[in-house]
Amino acid sequence: MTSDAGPTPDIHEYLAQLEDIPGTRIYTAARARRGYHINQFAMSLMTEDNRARFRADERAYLDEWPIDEAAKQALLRRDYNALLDLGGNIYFLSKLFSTDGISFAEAVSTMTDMSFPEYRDMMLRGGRSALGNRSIKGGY
Amino acid sequence: MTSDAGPTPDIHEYLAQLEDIPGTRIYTAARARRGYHINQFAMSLMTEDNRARFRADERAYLDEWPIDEAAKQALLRRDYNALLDLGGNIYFLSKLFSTDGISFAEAVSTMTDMSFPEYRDMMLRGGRSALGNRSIKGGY
Amino acid sequence: MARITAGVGSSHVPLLGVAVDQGKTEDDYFGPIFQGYEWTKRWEEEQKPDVVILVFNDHATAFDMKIVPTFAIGCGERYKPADEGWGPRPVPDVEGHADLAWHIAQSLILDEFDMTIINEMDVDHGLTVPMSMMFGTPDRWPVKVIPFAVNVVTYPVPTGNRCWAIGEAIRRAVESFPEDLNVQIWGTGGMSHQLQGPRAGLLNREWDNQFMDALIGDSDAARRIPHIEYLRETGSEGIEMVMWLIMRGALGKETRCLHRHYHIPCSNTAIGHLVLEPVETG
Amino acid sequence: MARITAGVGSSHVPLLGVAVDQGKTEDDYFGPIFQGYEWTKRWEEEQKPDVVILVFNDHATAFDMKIVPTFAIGCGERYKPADEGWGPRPVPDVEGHADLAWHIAQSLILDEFDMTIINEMDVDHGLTVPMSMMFGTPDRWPVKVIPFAVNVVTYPVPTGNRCWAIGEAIRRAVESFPEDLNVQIWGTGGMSHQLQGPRAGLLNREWDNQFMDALIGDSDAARRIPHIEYLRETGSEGIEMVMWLIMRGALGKETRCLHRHYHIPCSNTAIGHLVLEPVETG
Ligand SMILES: [Fe+3]
Ligand SMILES: [Fe+3]
Repeated sequence: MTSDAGPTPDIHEYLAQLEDIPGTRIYTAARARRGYHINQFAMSLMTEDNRARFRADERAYLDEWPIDEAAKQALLRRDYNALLDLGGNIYFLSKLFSTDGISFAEAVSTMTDMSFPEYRDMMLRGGRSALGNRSIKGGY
Repeated sequence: MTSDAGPTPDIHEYLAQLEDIPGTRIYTAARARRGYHINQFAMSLMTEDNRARFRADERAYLDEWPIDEAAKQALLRRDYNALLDLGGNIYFLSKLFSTDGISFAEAVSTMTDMSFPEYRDMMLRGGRSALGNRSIKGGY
Repeated sequence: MARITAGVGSSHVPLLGVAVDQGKTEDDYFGPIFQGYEWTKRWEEEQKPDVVILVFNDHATAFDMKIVPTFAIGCGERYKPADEGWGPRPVPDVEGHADLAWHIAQSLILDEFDMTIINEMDVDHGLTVPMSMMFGTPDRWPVKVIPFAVNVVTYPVPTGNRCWAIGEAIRRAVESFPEDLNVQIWGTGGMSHQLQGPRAGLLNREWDNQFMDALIGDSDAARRIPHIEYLRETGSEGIEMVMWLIMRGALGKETRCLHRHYHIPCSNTAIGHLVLEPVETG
Repeated sequence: MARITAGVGSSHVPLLGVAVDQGKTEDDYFGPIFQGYEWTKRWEEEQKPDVVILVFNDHATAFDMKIVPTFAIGCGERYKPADEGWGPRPVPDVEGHADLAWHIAQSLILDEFDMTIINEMDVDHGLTVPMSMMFGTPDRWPVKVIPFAVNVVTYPVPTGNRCWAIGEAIRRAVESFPEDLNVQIWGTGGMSHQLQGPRAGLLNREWDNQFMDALIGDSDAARRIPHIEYLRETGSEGIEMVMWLIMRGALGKETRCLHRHYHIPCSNTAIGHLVLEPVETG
């Protein structure tokens, strides 16, 4: 651990660092703003009434929200990587995969290049290594 | 101004000072807890629907809230000093006197020993002096 | 680079909003108050700020007792005037500046201020009355606004020192925003008033003016005024003046006074109004 | 006088709640995890704390994007388990300790932490899973709980240094509460995990264990670990470990380790668990 890191970087440097992690979308202001209604939609699935209405007609339910068509399609497809790019946050989106009745691990596996059984096996073997996964620029 | 006051007092001393002001109820945690539902009731009067329901039957509206009988009576009587003692806060209670259509100054005057015209005259003459009104213990 | 070019202190008494909304600003009662803002209205027309960081307190409007943030910054696109019990004021919606607001929010958190970020809220007289005093009655407000809400209702409210310090941090944050923006910061509320109890109606012309004096020049003594002094000297709601310290802190080491006005009374309250600019020091 | 007698660090993976609620805690997958908590369950039975200050994060449950507080303290009387998308967990309501919570809230604000006070909220797995791990499945929880919610979702989250500092301030606040109470503080979340994107599934046994090492003894180096290091080394959700720093900060200059356990994996996550007590230094 770099236990004596210098002073806190300024906000521009701080935000730039957050974009330097491979395969990762940190939930910054820029993403929070872009994905605002995606996330608020997902939160609405925290009551059984809303989940039932959503399950009965997903498209009609989505049409009640000011979400653009690309995001609606990504939601209908359960394309979580696309949703991350559109500003979705995984804790918000978890209300959607809980509504689908799938586990956190299975939902998460769909964002990797593995099948769920392959992903589960990787986790049982100790998970993905940080090696080579820390920095895009640094390649370490 | 005591511009070089010492360090911040501890919380016990701080709270004790707040009780040392004549004719004043500072909205501390103790009051906020006691008056919780009085204040939440008052907030509910921020929609015309609720104001109309309240005006139509004040007692029935109050009975929807977990407020004790003494506080309900004080609300029905518009006894704002009693309500302050019960943990009401003036900004919350202002929703009640706005519902009644009376001005802030008139509502405030009812807590003093003056009539509204007397209170208004005092304000035009420069308001109540701080002299003798600063400290109960100190009498200054 | 964005920069804070001026600070304004002003009371935000709801009755002033009523006077504007009912066209009474020139009558015997309100005339002397609004005349004190005439200079500032002209000055704002010349200054044409792009953004105002408007420090105010919510008066049990957007926040009820379920949640009480000490410092909350509005990062939304738009805010509607609230219904405070007699219907919303007939004033334009307030347009936010989400880019700068989020930049300030992010910078303040990195700078170890424990901000609450707000994306949706209605704004009450604490915010809309100063807008009316500075800009009159346009169809659309001529500036974007970053609402900065301070808890001054439930005790303890933030210390004077903390308010001053967050003002200093706001200045640093604004100066690190790349876009060229003319930003003002307004501290609202006060001056002396007490709206409750047998002591209601307390006013203190002398103390209020000492407080305004203390915000001009290079002294930072005002950040150390304890809460109990505001309460004893200026009434229970005089504590709102801690919000002026955020404005003062954001102006840097030294200030110059451009305009000053004081009048007693408006409803229950002493009206004070101060326009400051930062003095650039070495 | 109230005193903080111990600190507990623990992951709060939702799947552990599912295992408890479905009686799977002894199967091949979960057995090794729950065995690591057996020592702590017995120890908690002996210790009988009166109150737990439970530092956790809300996972888009009580707070949506309308309002995002950095530090929020629950001052209410009672909290219900939340419906996170599959109905509320079948666990008891959580009883608050409003007297101590308000005392801490008031003290922290005077101490210049910009708290958000919460009186009503539902609590999610971040809070209820650690309760199940330490106390099993009683009809009623054997302690009162002060929920202390930290934003670790929307960036920037509070710095490690700020987390440690608010821990220190919590300790001062607890020690100035006159009633004789045995208070524990728990830091929850982590350890390494990433729940999103192509890099999902990252775990880092070595770094996690270095982090646990760093909380034992008298070094305060961990308060200076930058956010980017958590993210690079432990996955995007590994940032939750900053909440353990609040626990550690509240234990004073030096700690002793009473129990330690680490297991990989549970669902997407590395499970770490640490029981510390303060070492009284002259
Ligand atoms: Fe005000
Ligand atoms: Fe978590």
